[in-house]
Amino acid sequence: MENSRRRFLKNAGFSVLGVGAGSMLIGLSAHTAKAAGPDGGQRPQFSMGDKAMEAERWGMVVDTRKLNDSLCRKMQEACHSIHNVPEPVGESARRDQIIKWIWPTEFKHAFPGQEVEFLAEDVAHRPIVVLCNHCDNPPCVQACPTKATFKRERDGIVMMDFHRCIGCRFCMAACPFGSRSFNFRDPRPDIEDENPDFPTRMRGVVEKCNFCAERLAVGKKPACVEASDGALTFGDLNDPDSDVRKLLAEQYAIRRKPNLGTFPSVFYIV
Amino acid sequence: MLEKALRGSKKYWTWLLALAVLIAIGFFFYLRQLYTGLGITGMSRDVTWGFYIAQFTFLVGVAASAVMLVLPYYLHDYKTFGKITVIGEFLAVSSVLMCMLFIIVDLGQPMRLLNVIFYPTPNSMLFWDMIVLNGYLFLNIVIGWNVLDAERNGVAPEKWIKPLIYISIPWAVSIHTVTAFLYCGLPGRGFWLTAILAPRFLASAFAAGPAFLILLAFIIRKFTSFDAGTKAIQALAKIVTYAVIANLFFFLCEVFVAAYSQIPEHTAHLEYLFFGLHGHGALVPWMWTSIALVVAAIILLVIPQARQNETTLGFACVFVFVGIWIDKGLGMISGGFVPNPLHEITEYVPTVPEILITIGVYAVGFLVLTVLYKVVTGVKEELAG
Amino acid sequence: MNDKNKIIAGLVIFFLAVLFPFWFNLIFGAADASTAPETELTDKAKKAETCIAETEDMRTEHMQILDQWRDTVVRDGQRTYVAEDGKEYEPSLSNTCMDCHSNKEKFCDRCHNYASVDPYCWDCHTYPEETE
Amino acid sequence: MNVAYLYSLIAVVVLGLIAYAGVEAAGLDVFFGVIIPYLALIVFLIGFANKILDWTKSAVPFKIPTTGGQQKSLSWIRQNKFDSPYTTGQVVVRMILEILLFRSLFRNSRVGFGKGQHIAYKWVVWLWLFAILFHYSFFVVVLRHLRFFAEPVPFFVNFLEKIDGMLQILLPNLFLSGVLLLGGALLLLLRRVLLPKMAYISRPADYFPLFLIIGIAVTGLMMRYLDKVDVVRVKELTMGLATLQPGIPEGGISGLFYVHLFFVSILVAYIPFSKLMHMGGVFLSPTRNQANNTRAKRHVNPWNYPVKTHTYEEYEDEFRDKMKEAGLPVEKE
Amino acid sequence: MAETPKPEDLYQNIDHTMPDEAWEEIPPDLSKGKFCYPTKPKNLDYLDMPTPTKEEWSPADEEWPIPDNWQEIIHEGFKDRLEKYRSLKIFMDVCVRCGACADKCHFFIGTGDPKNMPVLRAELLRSVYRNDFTTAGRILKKLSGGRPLTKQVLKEWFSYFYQCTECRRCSLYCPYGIDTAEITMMGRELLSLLGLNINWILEPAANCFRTGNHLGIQPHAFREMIDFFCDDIEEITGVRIEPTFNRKGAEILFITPSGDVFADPGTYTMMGYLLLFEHLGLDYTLSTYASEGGNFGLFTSSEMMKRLNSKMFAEAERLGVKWILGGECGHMWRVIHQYMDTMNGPPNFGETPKSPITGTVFENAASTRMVHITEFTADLLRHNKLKLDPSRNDNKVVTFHDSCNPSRAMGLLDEPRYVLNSVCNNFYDMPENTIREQTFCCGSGSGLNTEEIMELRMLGGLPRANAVKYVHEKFGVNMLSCICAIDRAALPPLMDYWVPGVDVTGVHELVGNALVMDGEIERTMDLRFEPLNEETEEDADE
Repeated sequence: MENSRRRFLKNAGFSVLGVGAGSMLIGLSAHTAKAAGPDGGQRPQFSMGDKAMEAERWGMVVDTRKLNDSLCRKMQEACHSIHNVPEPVGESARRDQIIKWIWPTEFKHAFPGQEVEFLAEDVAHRPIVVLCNHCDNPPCVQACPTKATFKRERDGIVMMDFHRCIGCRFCMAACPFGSRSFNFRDPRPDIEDENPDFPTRMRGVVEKCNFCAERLAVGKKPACVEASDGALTFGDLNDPDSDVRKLLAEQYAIRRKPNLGTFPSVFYIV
Repeated sequence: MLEKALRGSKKYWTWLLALAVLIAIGFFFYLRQLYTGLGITGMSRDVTWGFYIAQFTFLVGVAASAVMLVLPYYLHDYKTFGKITVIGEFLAVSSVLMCMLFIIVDLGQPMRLLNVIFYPTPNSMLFWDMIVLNGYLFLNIVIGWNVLDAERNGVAPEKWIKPLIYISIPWAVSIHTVTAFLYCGLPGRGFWLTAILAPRFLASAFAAGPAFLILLAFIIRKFTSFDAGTKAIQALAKIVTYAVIANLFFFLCEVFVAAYSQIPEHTAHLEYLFFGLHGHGALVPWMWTSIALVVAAIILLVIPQARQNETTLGFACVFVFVGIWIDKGLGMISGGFVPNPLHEITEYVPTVPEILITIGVYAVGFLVLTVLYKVVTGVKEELAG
Repeated sequence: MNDKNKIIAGLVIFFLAVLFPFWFNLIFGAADASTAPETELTDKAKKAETCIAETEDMRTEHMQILDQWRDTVVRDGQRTYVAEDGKEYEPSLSNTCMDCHSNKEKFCDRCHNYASVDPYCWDCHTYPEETE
Repeated sequence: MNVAYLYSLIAVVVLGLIAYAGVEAAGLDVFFGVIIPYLALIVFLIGFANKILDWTKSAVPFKIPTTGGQQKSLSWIRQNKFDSPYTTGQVVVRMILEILLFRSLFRNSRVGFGKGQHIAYKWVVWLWLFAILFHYSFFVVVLRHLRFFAEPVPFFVNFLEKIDGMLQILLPNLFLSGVLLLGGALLLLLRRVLLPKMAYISRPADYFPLFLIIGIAVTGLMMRYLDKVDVVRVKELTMGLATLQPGIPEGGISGLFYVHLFFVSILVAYIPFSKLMHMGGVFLSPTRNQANNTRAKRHVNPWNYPVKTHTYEEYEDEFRDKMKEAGLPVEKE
Repeated sequence: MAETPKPEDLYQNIDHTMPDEAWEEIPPDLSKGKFCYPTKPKNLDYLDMPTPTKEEWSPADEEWPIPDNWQEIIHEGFKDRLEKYRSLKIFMDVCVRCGACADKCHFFIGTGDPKNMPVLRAELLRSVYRNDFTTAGRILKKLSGGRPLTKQVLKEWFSYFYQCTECRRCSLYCPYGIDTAEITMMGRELLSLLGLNINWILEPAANCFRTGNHLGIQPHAFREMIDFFCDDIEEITGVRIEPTFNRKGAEILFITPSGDVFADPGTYTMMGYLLLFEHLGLDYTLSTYASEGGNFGLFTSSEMMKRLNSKMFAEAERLGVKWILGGECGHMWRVIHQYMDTMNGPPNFGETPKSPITGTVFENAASTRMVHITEFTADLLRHNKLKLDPSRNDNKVVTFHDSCNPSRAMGLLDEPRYVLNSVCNNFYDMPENTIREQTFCCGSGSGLNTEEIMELRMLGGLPRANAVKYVHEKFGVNMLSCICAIDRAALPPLMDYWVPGVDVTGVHELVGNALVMDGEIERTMDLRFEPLNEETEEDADE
């Protein structure tokens, strides 16, 4: 009864103003008030959870010396299968519209403009695995008109909000690393084994590597890192004691297109 | 006034019907694109913008060119343009409309379009583009319509129109500038990464737009009793002349920087466009045609006799328009994406559905343009008695 | 008068249109349409007794909750939800909701179809039956 | 200042409060959820049929179309077929243009006194635009509500919902028609209140349906976004009505819903007795639904009766001498 | 005329701000100059209409000479008409007061009187309808907008139904086609039931009933007038014309408004017809019995309209003609086009009209057998059957006033323009939203062409005059042509008042000027005896 009387008063107020036509605004503010203190109990809350791995700026070091074709395939397989990345097969598939989160390429494509003449044969033909650099200064985030792609200030991961992306592909033009892919068609038919724990995307949105944010939240390292047999090292770039920092301190590592000032968070030991 | 668009000759209705058919075809393919995704276009991972965005870029220029009539008329009281200012403004209206449609058909998730407004992002150039395009559309409709209406009724335009007209002048510049900024602020795209892109866009716009206006003036004269007047056409022709020369000059500056510095990131694109790269050269004949057309047009335009002769002027205008359309509507966007930042080459060729959708959008633009011009010429004829 | 028939014909057509619900349901309608379809609860759901909030609230507010979940998870990375009653959940449609309500057809769809609501959740998110 | 709108505003607010209090405080769920809607429908059907038949009973003595364009005369003069129709087919087109596109309203203009004794008539589109927005969105809203009155939901309702909710805004998905309806009604209201001429000619009967419709739209949106109701229970109730097995669903529905339903019922029952009958009347307007061909095809007046005339014989009798004198032929010498 | 203020003052004083009081509260202004004189009892008598009093009375009087049971009479009359006219019932019921009609009325534009908005003019009747005939009105009373029929309401009716010229301009803009002309007609019929009528309508009606024409011209005088025109024609052209009267066996009966026979500048139009028929050698006759095309019955009641109109078919039948040709007149054509065949048809004579000159069959007049003179002439011109010298009209810069009735009750728009463009070299239309179907009334139609309300007429005619002024100033228009006898009577004072320097003419006067007759002398004068050559030379120089 108490409840219904209160609702009556509220709604009566709404109705009076409502037909008087200015009520939506007032209604909205009343609604916010309700959200702040609903009937009984406390307001539901969100938190990080206990198992989550946290860092100030996640980063990765790729030891290219340890890479080979099968290892690259394994890492790609690990990543793509858990993230429901489609693998188009059959004649109708267009290779130039493929979706890639992580993939091997040649040195000259991974580091255009940094090719050295007379490069060691081994280096030139070694598969270099590339993925989103999770730049510290990401041009894709700057370009996005809806904040569908954004940098998580908490841990530096450049994320995609698939729900919000309007598919303008400005980010793809902005990314100097070709790390982003667009769903030119419905991906579902091309996903062999759907992983129910991770959403698929729908046609018309952009996607890319998310540094396995969903795994980090439950205390797991990125899938590619797990599958890399030690070729990939993952950790907090802002923590001097992290594995990545230690590795960087020991080895000379390069980044892709440093001249563009995007400050990638993925480093390569050549 | 819109009543005037509802009364017309058989030719008029046939033309509208033809456009409607094109729109219907385009719409049908757009529905298919909506349903199956942008996979039916020629775009790819590497060339993420294609024909649609290229047409958008080109048409922004056409839209901006209205300022070439508005500015002399309102700022310098250049009376000759008084008769045709509204023609320029309505050309801007239909062009901007097409621009917006091209952006919409290019979106992967058009139903989320309003996210641009719900999550305003001032650091994105696309956000600003949304603002300037909508603003420009509004300005030109309101100004054009009110001024014409006032003229028809023999009264002075509403007082609040005047400030809008002044705002529309820098606004016209802004739409093309912001559009250039879409491209020239992107790291890793050497072809666009040049401060001269916005000026170059404006120069090409002020050439192609007025050239198109001259052609439209000829067409209007042929089908109605409304004549823009030789003086106005010649004044426009001079604008075209200067602008197309400036455009070529800017282009040559680009070529010099690339060729002399020999920085691969800059040369590769020009090389691809004009000579082909690693055996890929789909655009080579087009680009040379463009250069040839522009050069031929300049020759025709700088010779006073040729410019004053309306036949040769007509040809020159067609050359300018087509030449610049190839440059901006084909080369500018593809050229920036090929080769990609990883020095891989994926060529882009529009697919048939993509072209039909494009034609459909153009048909919408021409439909609106025809209807608006029908109103204008109707009013002008009515006033002439 | 010759237009009398026309007018009455028009009136009849109009009334047929107005009374569409009555004859439509009589001819094509499902029996028992005036009682909402029963949603079936899985054993797991029955055992849990309450969802993450009161049933009454869940009926009207579940879409808002899911909307809030997706934003918080994706944008803030906060993947733990403490409900009003203090219990913790993973804010995930696929992993939490569908874990309990693994019978989408008999749970979600029945009401959604009845109320003609076609949410776009399933464009991206999977549900148990589909993957089997 | 004409404050006719106050009566109507107060009336609508009071009606809303009655329904709310009736359900929430007095528990009259059945009354407001079952009896009133059925009553409203019956009143509507009887009243509507009655009005139309009443109109039908009246004769159409003359063919009096208002011609909005060139008549059909000489073969080489272009007839304006749809503003000055000659055949039944052309009349049908004229009526379609009138009813579906509000052709006449589209001509609207506004008079203005310029400087130097110059009167101008400016074409104004606003009334037409608001009216189109309002009527079409209302129509779509009504059709969409069939989802509450049909099970299974017919395909065209689903289709309409898809189109109407095309833009993904808010949750539950916003239907554009609802917003447009509210917007259209508000614009029409503002027009009435703010334009002096409109305010002057407006009566309470003009404001009442507007406020009612605004009330319907606002309560509808509130149920969807603010004080949400359980649509499944709403559908149980409405399906009960539609299948003639009325009942109040278990658990009840909030009073807001009943306010909405009550407003709708009032509106429906109000139609036959008000200017809202224009929805039927527009079909029967003699200046629009007749062909401009009276000289070619005789129209029959059912009550045509003989009248006293001044015959030629009477005329000649009076003036025969003068006529003869003037050399005019006469019948009788 | 003397009392009428100066045009500038009149224009300046137009005020469109709405009064503070509700319109129901404002009594009608029945001071002198604001109303038409009531009819003289003899006219009512002659026409067997109810006569309230044998005395002269004035609407300015507090008490009107109406029967005690006047409310009952009106109520019964109203009820009767609701059954007879679906238009009335629907127009009473469906108005939504959207306001589209408000500023379309020339009387509202000119006077700013809110009750001259068509919506309120109809509301005068509608308020009583609601009160007396609707459920909502009976229950809700004033809230529904109803009000009882009081003497003030009756006076309001008298005032405002004689401030409407039944021009139908509002009806064009109304989304439901509500036609204030219908409302006004009904209002006037109801007033007639009490004998409340105006003299300027009933006198012509009574005349017409008796003599066949409004002006009461008796047969011999009619013939004399025409002979007089023939003398003038001979003087101007050297051609002698001998028209026939009441001749049996003629192919065509020609009927024109009697204004063309008796009042300048209509008489020049009459001369134009005569020249045209002579030029063609047409087998036609004039009638003294059906010597009136116009029909002031239209402004009284449908019964009176029928009574006056019956002469046309009767005379055509008596003379055994094949078809009827009608002259330039506005309301005459409303009656012929929309009422005649229904009221007095089907005709017992003749056949579908066929031009004896071109062989064109006028299918659009198949049943009524009556063709408009501009249809007839346009067809001749199309077939090059006329020898013309349009330069004889070069001293005139012409525009065309579409009369309300041919425009909005007939759709006769292009025919007169085709004729005008053939017979004169300087033709300019007025602004588009003031011509064709959107044309403005002369301000004096439907029987309001009377002197005592001159100021009102000038205000009602303002929109028309203003549009003429526009082309007068822009193109130098000095001649306003029209195809309506009332226009030819009403427009000259209107032009003199608002746009001095513009004359008024009928279309066929210009045809007559341009026609090159067989055996004519060199013309130095137009049909008005005005010299032709003054301005022609200047034009030739340009």
